[in-house]
Parts: sequence; structure tokens; C-alpha cells
Amino acid sequence: MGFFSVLGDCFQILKHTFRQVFKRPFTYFYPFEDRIYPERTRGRHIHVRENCTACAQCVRICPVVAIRMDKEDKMYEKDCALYFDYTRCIFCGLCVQACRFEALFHTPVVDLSEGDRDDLIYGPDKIETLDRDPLKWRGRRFR
Amino acid sequence: MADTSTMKASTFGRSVINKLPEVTSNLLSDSRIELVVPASKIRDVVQLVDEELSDALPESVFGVDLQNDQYNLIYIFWSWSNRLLVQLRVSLEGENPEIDSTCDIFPGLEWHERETREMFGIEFRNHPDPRLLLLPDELEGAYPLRKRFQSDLSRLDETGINPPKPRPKEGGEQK
Amino acid sequence: MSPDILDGSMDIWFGPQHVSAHGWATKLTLVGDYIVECDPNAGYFHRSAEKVLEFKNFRQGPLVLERMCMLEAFLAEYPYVAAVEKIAELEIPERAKVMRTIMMEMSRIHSIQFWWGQFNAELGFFTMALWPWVDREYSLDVFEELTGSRHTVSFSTPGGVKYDFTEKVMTQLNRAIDRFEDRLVKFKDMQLGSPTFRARTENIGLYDVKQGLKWGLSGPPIKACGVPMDLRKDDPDPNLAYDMVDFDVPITENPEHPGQSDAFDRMEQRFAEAETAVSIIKQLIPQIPEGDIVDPKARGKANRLPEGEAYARVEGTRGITSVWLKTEEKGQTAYRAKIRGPCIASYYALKDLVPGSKFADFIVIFGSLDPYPGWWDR
Amino acid sequence: MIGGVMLQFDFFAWLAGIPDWILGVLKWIYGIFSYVFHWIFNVFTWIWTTIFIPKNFMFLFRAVIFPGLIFVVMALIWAVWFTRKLWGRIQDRRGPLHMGKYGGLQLFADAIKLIGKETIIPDKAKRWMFRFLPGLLLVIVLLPFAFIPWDTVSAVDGGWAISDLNVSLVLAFAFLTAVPVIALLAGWVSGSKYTLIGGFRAANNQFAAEIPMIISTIGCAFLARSLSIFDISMAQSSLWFAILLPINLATFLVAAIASVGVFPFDAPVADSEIIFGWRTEYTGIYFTLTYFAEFAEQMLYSALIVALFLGGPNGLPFLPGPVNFIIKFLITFFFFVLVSSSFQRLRQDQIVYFCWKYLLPLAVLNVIVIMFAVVYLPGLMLPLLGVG
Repeated sequence: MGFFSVLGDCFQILKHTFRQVFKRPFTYFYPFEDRIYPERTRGRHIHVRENCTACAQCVRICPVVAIRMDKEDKMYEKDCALYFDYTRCIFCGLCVQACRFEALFHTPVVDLSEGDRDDLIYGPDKIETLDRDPLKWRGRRFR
Repeated sequence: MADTSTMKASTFGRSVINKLPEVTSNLLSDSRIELVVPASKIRDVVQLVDEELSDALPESVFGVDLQNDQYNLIYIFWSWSNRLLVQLRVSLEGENPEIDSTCDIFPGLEWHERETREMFGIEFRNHPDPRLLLLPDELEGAYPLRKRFQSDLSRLDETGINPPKPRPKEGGEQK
Repeated sequence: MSPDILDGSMDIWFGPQHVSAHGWATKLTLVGDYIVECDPNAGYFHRSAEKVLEFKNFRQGPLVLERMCMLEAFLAEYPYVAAVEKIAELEIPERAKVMRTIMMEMSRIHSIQFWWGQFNAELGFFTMALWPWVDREYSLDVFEELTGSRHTVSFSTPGGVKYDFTEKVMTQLNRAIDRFEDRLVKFKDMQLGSPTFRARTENIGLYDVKQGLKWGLSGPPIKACGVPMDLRKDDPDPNLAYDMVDFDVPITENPEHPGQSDAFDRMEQRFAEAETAVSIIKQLIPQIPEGDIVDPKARGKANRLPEGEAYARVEGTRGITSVWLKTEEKGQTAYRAKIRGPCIASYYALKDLVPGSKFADFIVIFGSLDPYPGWWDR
Repeated sequence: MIGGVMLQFDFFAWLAGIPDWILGVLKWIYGIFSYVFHWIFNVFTWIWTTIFIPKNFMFLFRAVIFPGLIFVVMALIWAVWFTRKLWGRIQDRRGPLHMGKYGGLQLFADAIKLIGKETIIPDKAKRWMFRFLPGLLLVIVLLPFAFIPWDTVSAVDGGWAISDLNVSLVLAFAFLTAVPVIALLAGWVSGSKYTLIGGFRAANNQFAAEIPMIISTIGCAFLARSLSIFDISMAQSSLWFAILLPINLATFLVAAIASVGVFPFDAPVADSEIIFGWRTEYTGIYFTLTYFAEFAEQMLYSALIVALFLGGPNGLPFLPGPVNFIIKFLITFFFFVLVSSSFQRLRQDQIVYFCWKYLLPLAVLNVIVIMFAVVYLPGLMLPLLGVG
């Protein structure tokens, strides 16, 4: 390696970095831009209570015990109050695969942060509704 | 490499048994062989593996708790040029069984032996560095991978379903 | 080391709160600027995975495995699945085999992209750290499009795979591969030709094959010595589709020190690995057969397994990754599962490899072996 | 009472005397206050009259506001923002975004956060030195800005510059040599092994880089026949020294980067090797000071490059001197950041090897060439220089 070839390599690298300065950056302006999440995104769940038979397969398959089924609350026959503990959920998707009655789905909502830990335990009312349209709540699209 | 060509598993087994008749072999497949080795002969067999298979890769050493103070210790070696996987199985017995360390022959086994010692309570004689590898100091002597070690099922009630098995009895070795 | 030299020595703990020690700690003894003793310590990342596996059934088991190394999640979860399939004697659909192989190679590419950036960050060149991570985003997009998760994919299941390839996944996959191929050509020269990179890595962390095998090294650290030791060729798994493709085991031979490898060779070797992975994926994409992705009876069969033992291995990004599984008769969970991560050897190797080198080179040697704490702490 | 007149206490006389007494006390108090007030008033008057003599006022204005402290600190804040933004762009990121327009106020947010943080002083640290050194470092790094010739008119004649000495180049280097000493001391008094190693590495960097850097400036001093930075920059009114001394420009730039200890030569603060070098134990406001000092040093070297090689305030004739200077300063700083984000880190022995084996001979070579040129080709050189 001669002196001048080393110098040439240095300038080659400087050329790459210099060009990069004037390119559009790859990252996006996060809270105001967001990417499109795929359909299969394993975000928070939604529970369709009409289809649920309270078979508790989702509770049994859950590897971290994040799902709790309340069977004491017998308002009507097919009652199945599910409590999802998102402090423990690992979003593995096994509960959705275990459900044979199309009663449990993932949604592409992935930003679940709350101010309080207790708010992350989604009760039956919260798990059955989506408080926002998962794909259309942010302004700009990216990628 | 013992030969220029690849060595069959049965050939290797026979050559080991010829030298050490206490060993019994058990052909798992064409390229995999299991040797059942008495605990006293483990150094000789590992030495033989090192001599016969010059490119032997020490994959792992680990214990299996068969309950009632019965343990299996399994050594796995892989020789890529012979396409040969050697699995040594040693049966051990007792509260804290002992066996000779082989990590001067294969230095790569040192940590596996340390881990087996802390997890199963199998002592390796002449091990150069018998400290704990993964566990914190509080669990010295607790041997977590033994079946008797009581694991924490205290939060299982929260799920609302019955525990799948009855709870382990009192008197586990958890400190 | 004679004791009078050690009188003027200084013990220094590299980790666990060090910036570049993410989950490990090594005690170094320095004399001047030279390391005379190195004592790698493990256990800061220990999650008792082997005990956890004794309480998880065979469909939950792969989730534990993929958390051992999330950078190569597809590869990491496979040995467990393969061991379960061996014991349960499950038949895998052809389509699932090819899909698994493609995604495992994709995972290898992703892991190499991450390591490439990581290694440059350890060498103090953050620009080159961020550039490969841009390509890595495209790989992650593929994973997300396919499985719905970027890192913890949970793709393989006993008897097949969980998620099918769609049109959009194929588009993303082709895009990621094409982009990475372009960028690899462009940045390989920039990386390997960089004078400062050569100055930092050449003749650093030199060992030969014999020594490496004694430590238990496998994968790229051994292949960089010029030894074509690769499970994809040597011990091909019948449930993977490596027999459908034509590839050579990538090796790196340096004429300056034959049979040995330094940090520079290991960098070159990983580029070769990535190129091989790209070519494997490119060959496999047109060959994906139609059919089921999972054996419909597998779900029932994998619930309770017969008694048996199985040892399944896969050539991971960092070396031989394997799971030894023992089950009881009608067992719902594993009786004993031993995870053998490749990095336990490469982390142990520091003990003999590092003494004699300079303190500033420690992180170069460490980074060039690409150890991931999850693999030795489990 | 024997032999005397008993003075009868006249209560009413006493009562009548009270107002006088109170008045006396009040006068006394008033006297004290008026004295103090007059004293303060006189001081103010003196300061007022002294400052508002136009010459004095302009000097203070220059020292404190425009080319002086506040301008430099503002430029420093801008430089930190610019560096982060540029690093972000080079690395395909966006850099700071949210505070202010294009993240321009990010540094204020960072500074407020850091100042609000708890200051942790290690048990083994020498407490007072530990507290004292970061401030001293920033002061020492900011002092040489006094000699930067921002304007074509000298400070004595009322130009936009603070001061100048006929040995200001030497003095600037004297201040800059103190920086690694402080780094070494800071590493020493922090009572930690990583900081100690970092301190020695900082000293090592300066040991390696200082000689090539100073020799690179010798050519300028020869050509300008002066050691004053102002004279050197004014000697380039017709021809920049960058054209006569191109290799010295490059060696000075590289040696300056090595001396500051930013990226390719950041062994003193190599975060993947020694955590943050000699700055590891500094938290909160102390960290802010050391962080600012590093950027101030980068700016100072950029300004020195402009003054010594790129003609200083000379440039487009229709622009005022400071504007010319600042334009060139921005471009130099851009290249400073660009070079400092393009290479892998060198080991400290390689830094010494590189600086002494390559930079030093190159710098000397250029100086020798220019000496011969001055001696043997006077007709070629001197009219261009405007000093012949």
C-alpha cells in the first residue's frame, strides 16, 4: 500500500460521506409522519364478544400468563370477560391462532404507552373496542 | 483427520471399543454414534476422541436429571471432515456425583462443565476454575435445573385457570 | 506471567455497565497498555431458558428460543422445532421447507447487517454503523410484512410454518435483497479499503484453526481461517431446502497467514456469508412450490410427544446452534432441553486470545468474533 | 453629696432635648447613607464616564458582545447544533428535530436538562479540583478567541477584533497546550481507572499532534514575517497561504482534529473502549462545560485555519471583514465535521505513528520548499504576497 493509494482511499470515503450530506434522510419525522403498518402487525388485540364461546383456549396457550378470563361474572350464558395484561403480553400471536371461533384478532395499533401501569390492563370494555382507527389517525404517510 | 477419507460412525465406534472394552456403542444414524462410557473412563475416551478425530469440535457438555439421584452427563463432539457426531453418555449416581474434568483436553468444555456443576451439582475433579458461571451467589448449591428445584408458580392464580399440575411438594431445594 | 510483572498491574472491569458491554462483563488485568489476563464473566443476561422450556409446551417453546438471539430469530427458533419434529416424526410440507430456508437466510443477512454496523460503531465510525442499519430496516420490513413482528417473529412451528408468503411479502423480499446486493458492492470496498479499518483490524486477534476448534468455535470465525466447515453442506437437515440450491461454502483465505484468521478476515468472511445467503435466496425464490404451509395433523401430534431424544442443529450466523431435547412418554413439555449457543465458545475464547494485545484492541477482537450475550447466558 | 452642688435632674429640659437628639441621630444616619450613596454614585459616574468614552465603550462592546464572549458562545451553540445535524445527515438520520425550528433550540433543552441533573462526585475524587477543572477548561479554551482577527482593521484602529499581540500565535498555542494538561488532571482527580486512562490518552494525543500542528504554522509566520495572527492574516490580502502552503493546510487540519480528539482520533474519549475517557465521571453542569469546551476547541481550530491559511477577513471586497471571515469559518467547520465522521478510530500508538511519520515530514517539507522559494524566487513570490 503506497502512500498515494491510501490517500486515494481516504478521499474515496470522504466522497461518499460528502454525497450523503445532500441526500434525503432515511428516517421520518415520527409523531407527524408514520409508516404504514402491515395487516399482519401483531399489535394490541381486539375481542369480538359475539363470537366468543369462552373456551379459554387463548388463556391456556398464552406462554406468559397475560390473559385472564372472568368466569364469575355470569350476566348471560356466553359471558367471557377477557382481561389483557399488556405489561406482560409478548405479542407472540399464539392466542389469535388458538382461537377457532374468530373472536380474537390483532390490530395494527402498537403504541400502547400509558401514564399508569394499571391502564395497561385492558378490561372487557377496552379490549372490545378500538378507540381509534388504527391506520388513519396520523397525518402524513411515509414509505 | 485419522484417514484421508471420511470415517463412518461404526468404524469410529469399533476403534474406540477395541481400545477401551468397557465402552458400549449405540449407532444413532449413519453419521451419529452414541458411546455409553463408565464415569471412570471418561478422560480416556475424550483423549481418544481428540486423537482419532483431529478436528473434533467440542459442542457441549450437559447434564440430564433422571430423578432419584440419577444423572446422565452427555458430551457432544462434531468432526466436520468426517461428518461424524459423537455423543458420549455417562451415567452418574449420588447426591453430588463426581467425575473427572476434561477441559485440559478441550478447553472449550470448561464453561460447559462449570455450568453443569452449578445447575446439577455434578462436581468436576481438577477443574481449574470451579466458580459459578451463570447463577448469582445466592443460588450456590441450589442446583436449579434439577427436577427437585421448586420453581415459582405463585402468580399462576391470576390467570383464572387451574394450574396444569399439582404444586410441587414442600422441601424443594430453593433457598 | 511472573508475579513481579503483575505488581504494577491494574485490574479493570470491562462491563457490565460499560457502553459497549451490553450484558457481559470481563475483568482485564493491564500492565501498561497491554492486557496480561482476561477473565470473561457470564451470567448478566441469564434468563434460565432451559428451565423455562421445561414448563412450556411444544408450541410455546420456539418463543423462548427466538428470544435467545433476536437478531437471527428465524435461525434461533429452528433447532427446537426441528428436534420436536424429529421426536414426533412429523412430515413437513415442501412449501414450508423452502419458506423456512428463505427466511433463515434472510435472518442471516439481517444479523450480518446488524453486526456490520455494530462492529463499526465499536471501531468508532458511526457513519458506517448507521448505513448498514438502513438496509437492515428493509430486512425488518420483510419480517414484519410476513409475521407481523419485527424481531420476535415466531415463524416456525412444529409441522410447518405459521404465516404464508403473500404477494406483498415477495415484493418486499425482492426489494430488500436487491437493495442489499447493490449496497454490499458499494460499501464492501469502502469498508475493506478504508486505511483506518485495515490499521485497526489487520493481525489483531490472530488464531489458527486447531486452536479455534479446541475452544469450540464454529461458523464464520472458523470459516475465516479457510476451513469450509458448514452444517448446510456437512450435515444437511432433511427439513430444509439446501439440497435444492447450488452454493459453495464461503471461506476466506488470507495468503499472509494461511490457516489463521484475524479481525479483518472475519469481516471479509461475513461479507462472503451475506453474498452466499443472497444467492441462496435468489435461487430459492423461483422454486417455491405450491401447497400447504403446515401439516394439518401436526397440531394434534405436537401436543403430546412420545418418549425420545433428539439433537437438532443449524448453521447459525455465529456458528453451530443446537438444541438437545428429551421428552417423556406423553409429555406436554420438554423433560430436558439443552440450548447450545455458538457464542459461548467465542466469548470463552477471549480468555486465551486477548492476553498480549493492547487494551484498545480488546473491543476489536470481541466485536470481530460477534458474540451475542443471549447465546451464552441463555 | 459632699462639696458639690447637687444637679437636679430637670426632667422637662431632658424632655425638650429629645427632638434635637433624634435629629442628631437622623443626621448621623443620613450622613452615613449620603456618604455611601455618594461613594456608589461616584463609582458609577466613574464607570459610566469611562465606559462611554467611545474608545472604551467599543472595546467593551467588542470584548463582551460581538466578536467576544457572547458571540462566541452563540456560535458555539450553533456549532453544536450544526455538528449534530450534519452528523445526522451523513448518517442518513435527521438529527435534532423537535425543539424550535429544525431543532435549533435542542441545545438549550439539553443544557437545561443537564444543569437540572444531580451532580455526582465520586468518593475517590478530589472534590475541589473535580469541581474547578471543567470551568477552567472552558475559560482556557475560550481565551484564544481574543486573538482571532475578525476584521481587516486591527483592534487598535477600531476594527471588529478584540486585541492583538505581536506574539499572539505563540500565546494561542500556549493556551491550547494547557487543554490536555487539564484533561489529564481531570482524569486523575476523578478517581476512576477509565478516566485516568482517558487522561493519559488525551496527553498522548497532544504529544502526537502538537508538533506537526505548530510546524505547519511556521510557514505562515515566515511568509508574513510576524508571529501575530492579525499580521499573518493581513499578509494574505492578495494571495492566500492555502495556495502557497497547501500541504500545511492539510496537515494543520488533521493535526487539529487529532489535538481536539474528535472522531478518527477520539482515543481519549473512545466510548467503546474507555467509557467516556477523562469525562466519564462528570455529570450535569460539569459535563456540559466539558462538552462545550470540546466544541469550542473545534471552533477555535477552524478559526485559526481561516486566519492562518484562508486569508482571514480578506475575501470579497464588498463584504465587511467579519462576514468574509464567518463565511470561510462555516466552510472550514463543515470540512472539520466531515473529516471527523468518515474514518474508523485509530489506536493511540497509531496516532503517534501517523502524526510523526506522515504529518511531521510533510509539514516540514512544505516549509522547506516555501523557504527556498522565498529565497531563490523572490520575483515570483513577493509581489504576490504584497510584502516585498
